[in-house]
Amino acid sequence: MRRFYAILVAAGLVYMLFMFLGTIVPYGKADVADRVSAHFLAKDVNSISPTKWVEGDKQVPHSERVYGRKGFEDGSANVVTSIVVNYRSFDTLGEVTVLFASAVGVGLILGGTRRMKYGRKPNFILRVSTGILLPLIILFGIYIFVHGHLTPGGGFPGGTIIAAAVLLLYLSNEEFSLNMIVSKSLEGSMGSLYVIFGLIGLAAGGAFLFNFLPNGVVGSLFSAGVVPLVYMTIGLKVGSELSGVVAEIHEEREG
Amino acid sequence: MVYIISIILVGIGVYGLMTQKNLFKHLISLSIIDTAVNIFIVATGYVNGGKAPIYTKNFPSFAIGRFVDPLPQALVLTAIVIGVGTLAVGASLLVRVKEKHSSIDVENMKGVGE
Amino acid sequence: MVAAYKALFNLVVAFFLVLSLEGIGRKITARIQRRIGPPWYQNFIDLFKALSKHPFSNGWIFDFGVLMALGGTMATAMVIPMGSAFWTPFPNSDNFFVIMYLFAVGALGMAMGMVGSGNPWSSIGVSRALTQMLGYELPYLIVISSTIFHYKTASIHKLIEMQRGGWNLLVMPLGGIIAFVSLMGMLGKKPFDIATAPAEIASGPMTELSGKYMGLLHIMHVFAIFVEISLFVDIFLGGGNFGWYLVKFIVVWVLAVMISSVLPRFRIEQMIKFYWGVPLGLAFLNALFVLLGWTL
Amino acid sequence: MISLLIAIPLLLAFVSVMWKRLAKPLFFLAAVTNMTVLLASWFPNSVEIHVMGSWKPPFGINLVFDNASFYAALVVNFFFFLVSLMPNLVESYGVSLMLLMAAANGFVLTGDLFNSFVFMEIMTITAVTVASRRENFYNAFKYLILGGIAGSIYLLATIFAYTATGSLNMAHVSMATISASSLVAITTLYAIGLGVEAKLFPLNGWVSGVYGGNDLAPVILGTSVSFAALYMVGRLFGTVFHGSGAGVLYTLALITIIIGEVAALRQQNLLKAFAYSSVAQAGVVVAMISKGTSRAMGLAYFHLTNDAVAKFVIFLVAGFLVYNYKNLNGVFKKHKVLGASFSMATFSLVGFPLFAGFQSKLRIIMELFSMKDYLFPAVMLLATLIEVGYVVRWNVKLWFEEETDEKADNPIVAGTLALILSLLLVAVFIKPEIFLGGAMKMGNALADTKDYIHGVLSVVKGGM
Amino acid sequence: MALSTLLISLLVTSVVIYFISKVSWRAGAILNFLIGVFLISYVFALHIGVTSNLGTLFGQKLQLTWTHASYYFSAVSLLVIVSVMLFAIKWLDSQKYPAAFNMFILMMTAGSLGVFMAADLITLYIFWEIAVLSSMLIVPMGKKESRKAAVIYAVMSASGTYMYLYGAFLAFQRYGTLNISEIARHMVSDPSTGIKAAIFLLLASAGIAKSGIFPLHTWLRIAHGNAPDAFSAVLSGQLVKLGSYVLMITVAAIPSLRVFGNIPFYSGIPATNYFLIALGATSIIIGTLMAIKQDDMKMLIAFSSVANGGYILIGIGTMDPMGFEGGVLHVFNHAIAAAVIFMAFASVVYRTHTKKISELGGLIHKMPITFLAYLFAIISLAGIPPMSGFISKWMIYQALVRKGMFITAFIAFFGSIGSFLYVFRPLAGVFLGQLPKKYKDVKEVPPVMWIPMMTLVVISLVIGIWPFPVLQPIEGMRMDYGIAPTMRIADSSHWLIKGFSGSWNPVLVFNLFIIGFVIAYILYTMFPRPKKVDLLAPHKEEGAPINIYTGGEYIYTPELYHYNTKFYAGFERMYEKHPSWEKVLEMLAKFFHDLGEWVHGWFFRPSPSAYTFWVSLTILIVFWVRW
Repeated sequence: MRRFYAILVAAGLVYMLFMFLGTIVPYGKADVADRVSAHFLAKDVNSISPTKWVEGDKQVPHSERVYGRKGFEDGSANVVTSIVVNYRSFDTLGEVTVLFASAVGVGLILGGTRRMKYGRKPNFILRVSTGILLPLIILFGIYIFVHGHLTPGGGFPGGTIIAAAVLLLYLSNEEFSLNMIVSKSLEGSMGSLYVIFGLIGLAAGGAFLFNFLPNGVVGSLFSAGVVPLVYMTIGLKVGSELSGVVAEIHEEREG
Repeated sequence: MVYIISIILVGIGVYGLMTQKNLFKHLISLSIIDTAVNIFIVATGYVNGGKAPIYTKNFPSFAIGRFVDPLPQALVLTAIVIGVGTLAVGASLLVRVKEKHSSIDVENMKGVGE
Repeated sequence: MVAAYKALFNLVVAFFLVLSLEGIGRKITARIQRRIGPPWYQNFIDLFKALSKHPFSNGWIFDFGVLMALGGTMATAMVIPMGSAFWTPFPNSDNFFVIMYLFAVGALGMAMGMVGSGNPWSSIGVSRALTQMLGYELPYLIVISSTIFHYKTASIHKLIEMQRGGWNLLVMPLGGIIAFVSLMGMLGKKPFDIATAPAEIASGPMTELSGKYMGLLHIMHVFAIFVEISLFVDIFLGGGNFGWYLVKFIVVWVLAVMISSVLPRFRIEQMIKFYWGVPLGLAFLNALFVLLGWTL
Repeated sequence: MISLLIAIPLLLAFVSVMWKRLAKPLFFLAAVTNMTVLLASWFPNSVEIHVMGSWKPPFGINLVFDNASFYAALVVNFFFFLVSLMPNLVESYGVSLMLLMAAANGFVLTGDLFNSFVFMEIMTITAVTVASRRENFYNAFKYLILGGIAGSIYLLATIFAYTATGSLNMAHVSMATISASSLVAITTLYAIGLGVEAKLFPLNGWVSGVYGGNDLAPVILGTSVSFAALYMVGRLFGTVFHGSGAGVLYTLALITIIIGEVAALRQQNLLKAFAYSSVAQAGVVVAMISKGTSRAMGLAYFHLTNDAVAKFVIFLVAGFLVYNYKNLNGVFKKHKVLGASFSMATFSLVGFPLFAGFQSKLRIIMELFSMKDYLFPAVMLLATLIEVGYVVRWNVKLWFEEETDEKADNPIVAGTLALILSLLLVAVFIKPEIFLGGAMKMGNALADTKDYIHGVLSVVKGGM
Repeated sequence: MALSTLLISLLVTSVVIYFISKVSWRAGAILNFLIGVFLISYVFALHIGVTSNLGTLFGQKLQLTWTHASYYFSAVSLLVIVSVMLFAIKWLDSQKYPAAFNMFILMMTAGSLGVFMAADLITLYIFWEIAVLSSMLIVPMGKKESRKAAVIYAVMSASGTYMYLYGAFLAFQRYGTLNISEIARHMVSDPSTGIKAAIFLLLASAGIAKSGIFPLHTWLRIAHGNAPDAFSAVLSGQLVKLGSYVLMITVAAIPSLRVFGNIPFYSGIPATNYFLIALGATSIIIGTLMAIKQDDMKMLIAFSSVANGGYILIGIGTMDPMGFEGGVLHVFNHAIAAAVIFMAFASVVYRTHTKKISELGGLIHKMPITFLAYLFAIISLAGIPPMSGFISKWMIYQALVRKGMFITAFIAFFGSIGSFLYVFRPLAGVFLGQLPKKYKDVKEVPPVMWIPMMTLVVISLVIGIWPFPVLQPIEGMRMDYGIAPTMRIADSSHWLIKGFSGSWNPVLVFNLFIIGFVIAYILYTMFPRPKKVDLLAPHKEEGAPINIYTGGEYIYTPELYHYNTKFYAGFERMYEKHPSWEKVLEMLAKFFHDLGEWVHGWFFRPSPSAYTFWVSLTILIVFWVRW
């Protein structure tokens, strides 16, 4: 009976959302020109009059060549990154905070002190391959977040990959235990760094999270102002945070 | 089509939440709903024939219809991380629930009175 | 000052009239029951005997209760008009409700004194007497209320004057009958004498009375009968001059005695049920007639 | 400067995770700083915005600082400040509380729909953390699930708004033309998404477990966070969607009032009883917000402020009692100050004269009558009647029942705070302007969509 | 001192009194009493028509004004309160919370005075709540049951109060004012009977709840029965009169005869008034029948308060000049009588620690003054001359008979005769009869406790003989409200009280009573002196003559010969299986409780699954409604 009602309700919900679909544009027909993202793509937000824009006077976005040129308001080739770390950087700060909050939460909830022992030897392949793979994984992670403004990826995936390396360590080595002090310090300092970037922006440009560095050539590694720096701090922070979570879960409480 | 799949995924998640007795399955169902919503969000930004919004040598300039909407993607990035955070906290809570109530099955939990 | 003399005259009349009538009543009852019965003046002798004996007292509240009973009843008796406006000692204060409530002082005093004796029979008797009051008073008050409503006055002597045209008993016969039934209860005559029930609870309230207490309460009882019957005569039988008044008084008394001497006794809740049944219903019917103006 | 309200607690949270021992003092520092910032910018009386990264709205994210968000932020930070004065309560939760503070401030100040979602999620996660204190894991988990669902729905609503308007900026969304059916979808989803935090029936299943599970959670979640959530209800349904979907809120809120009070009546646990009462009061506030006029909204927040102050005292005292005594009978004989404050706060809750609740309740009823709404006052008075029942019952139980031998030290700081706040309630009765002025300004700001749009979209460069 | 200053300073003083009482509660109590005495003198010196502003609330002026009604009700209240304050100076040493008692009783005084002074509905409400709140906090200071009593009291009172509030705002919304006389003026010209009736009944419901009229009467039993003993005197003697005041305001200050002239029901009485009268009549029946069977003496008088509240309501409800004055005068009579009775009981409990009639007896020999106080109080309560209680009952009967309301009159008679029955029970059971052995060392209470009782008794007696000082303000009130302003009921120059059906002279009646008593006394002394015998009192020394009916048999357990349980067994048996309204209300409370249980079980307790279900369902319903 319970299942029947569940199916009924779930079906009703699906039906409702299906009806709601009628209110949005059909799949694949999204009109970017009507949305704010058109100007994120064209990197011409500063040259648009917002008052006119919101009144329906949709100005034509710039369509000049971007890649390899200098002097744009945002220097990152990856537009998603430019949104995440520049246009909507505040969201990302929040995002970092969510992760931080959950890491803190996990720490408070689990509150472990000692490495949990499974009493089972990890198998040979795992142990040996870990030694080989670990540097590669970490390197790959670093690559991902350093090139966040150029290629798909960024601080979050990079950090996660680093944390995966730590997880691998935990799986392969019974004795391994993450140095919590280091990870917490890294986490805290990187988080603070992000906020400090923001505050520097506030001091330099009059707005919190203002991009206070030159943007450089779109497409080159040293470009896009603070974006790579922010992504690096995020990468390290997420890496240490998730490692910390992994470590917490592998710990047990006394008594 | 993607819309419908994501909606059905929401339905599945809700169904899972409503029928499952295992708390961890609740968490997974929640995760399914999250994912479904994320898929939905990304789908709303899709433009037929559009490319990933990254300037490369091949696509050095902007034109309407060339790139898909990057904003939903950026939002999804955030939403995913939030989902991860929720999952982590939920999982750790379940570890403690298991310790305290000796089960994570709703029907077998002890000491869950009021 | 004239009023005071009239009031005292009330008392004197009441004393001798009722005491003799009580004797006559005993005689009538005896005759109905095929006995010879005591002489008509027997109650004077009884009273004198009781008063002259050395009594026992159960404490000051016992004395006080008896005094309050006698005093209150005498005060009531002094207000009662005897059949006409002339024989009305206090024409400004002969309001029916005043009389009824003043009358209650005596009842309260008696009840208090008797319970003060500490005898359980007395208490039971008092409890019955009070309950009984709840029975007979209600139909009675309703009937009198409709009378007052009809004549637009509660002053007894004015009511008497209003009845010049015809007795109230004839104007509202239903009411008159009900009032008489209630009067039976007031007098404590059979079938409504459960409160004193000599055979079961040793005369109830009076159990502990001895000597002059018995005598004083007897006097109080005499005045009480005077008040009750006088009210009936004044309100329903149109009063009349002093002579007529006496005649009517005697007739009512004899009737009551005759009825009571052939009837057995109601149990207490039977009595209440009786009064709250037909008499109360008829009293309301009477009230309805009065409201609608359907009086004779 | 406004961004500091979020940045400072966030920064200090990041710092304090490195030095755990500093968490409590840093929390205090953050609270003091925030209060200072707020006091320095007392009632802006206009719509000021702070654009993030200097991307002008509607493209970038902007913080909106008007009378409404100022007042909300003031109340929110005020309670954090009070909590920060009580180290015993904070324990090791300093970091979480700082994050919660940042999130609540962000939630209140932000002018962006998605951004508000992010802050809501931070709030949920930190609130879950706080709720899990004293091994209250299962209830925290339930809260997490419900919060997660709400978050998803809120996100969906945001996306619907985005596809309908092409923007995430609240001011822009509020002025954009949205088709009627689209609006229904958006507001329905928002109503449900916010309903969980706003404690609307039947989305409030978590409340009793979370508020009743430990002594810290209700004190902060029942006051600050709940204020922030209800602020957002006003902002979204008052400013952004111009009262569309208010009917839903109104109906749900009326049911919430009765359900909350009825559930509180039977409750044997002191904390939970008042948790339910908090549900009912939220119902009153939401129903009032759904009326949509500036006066109604102002009164709603006036009521909410009174309720929050009273609830702070109640939960503070109740938390102390529940976790120090097994048998609560007659405990106030040992803690007279706590008892007096508790009684005053509960009486304010009911709306007895001499206390602040009287002012707000009567004003609300009066306002409703002038709007020719006869149902809501009746519901409210019925609810108050039930409230009288349990409030008196608890007071009698805590004051007059035979006491036991248990003994606990008097908490000096908490006692002082409770007393001061309960005297504040009396002061508000005598001089309602203490809260009323701000609340009315808040109501005006929330109802004045035009001003909001103008303020947000015409200012190119945000001030400090 | 302006009225507002007086009230506010009283409120402040009450807090000060608390701290003084913390140091020495006796000082606090004495101070309280002095304040009370000051208040009485203040009240008597005030001129009718004085007004004072309390401030502004919601843009409405809060006004106090001193009318005949304020004067009358305040004076009656203060008489009762001050007596209890004096009583408390000694009595408080048996109490656990003397300091709080002192504070709250003063606060309650301020609240009550404020209610009587209020010129508009909201001021009335504020002070009303203050009075209720502070009294509600005194109630649970009693024995164990009193905790529950406080809750029931609060809820019942609140249910009336909130209906009142609804009515007040309804009136405000319609007429734009809260001032009572303004509302009255508007209501006369308002054509919509339905709304007027709604306002009328809603406003009246506060009074109904507070004065213990039928549907909301059940709190009286438990609250009056279990409150701290001396405070029951205030509860029953004074606080209940707040309800009567509100009823009087709604029925008379809003001229109900004119306002509802278009819906006459019976003999010129509008249906609305008649509805109230019916409620009052029901209260009389319930109060009387229940009082008769109580074993707890305080509960007995609590039920009698229900019945007497009914009398007041009936009297006022008729809006007949006689009825109105009778009803209002009954406020005085019942206040004094109930206060004395409860103080007498408090004295008994103070000495014996029980309030069960079945456990007491024979206390007259130990506490004669208390007994006398009780005796005179019940004479007044039962409406027997020469105490003042008779006057009001007489007036009410006049009105009822004049209007031809025979059924109501029947109920009033029933209540009156019933009151003989129930007031006699404590008299017989507690004071008369056999003294249980354990009370053989009981002593009379100290003068501080019996002086207030006797003072009130003397006042009642004096007013019973010479009622004109009390009737004067009542006539003033009647003139204020324009009820037959040409008619004069109290004719003090001829010492007469005049009704439609005749008059009577209270002085004469008293004199007759005295003469009767003197004659009886003369007769008494004429005949042989009695020999004093003891009751069945084995604690007396051996050899004393004992009760005659045992024939000299020595009895060791006199308690068993004391007839005090089920005193009216024969009558009680007739309504053993009566329906209980209290049970109905309990069921209502249980319903809410069960509803809470149900809500809790369905929405708050279950697993996340159920939460999801409800969330989804709500979305669906909202969707279904709105799509």
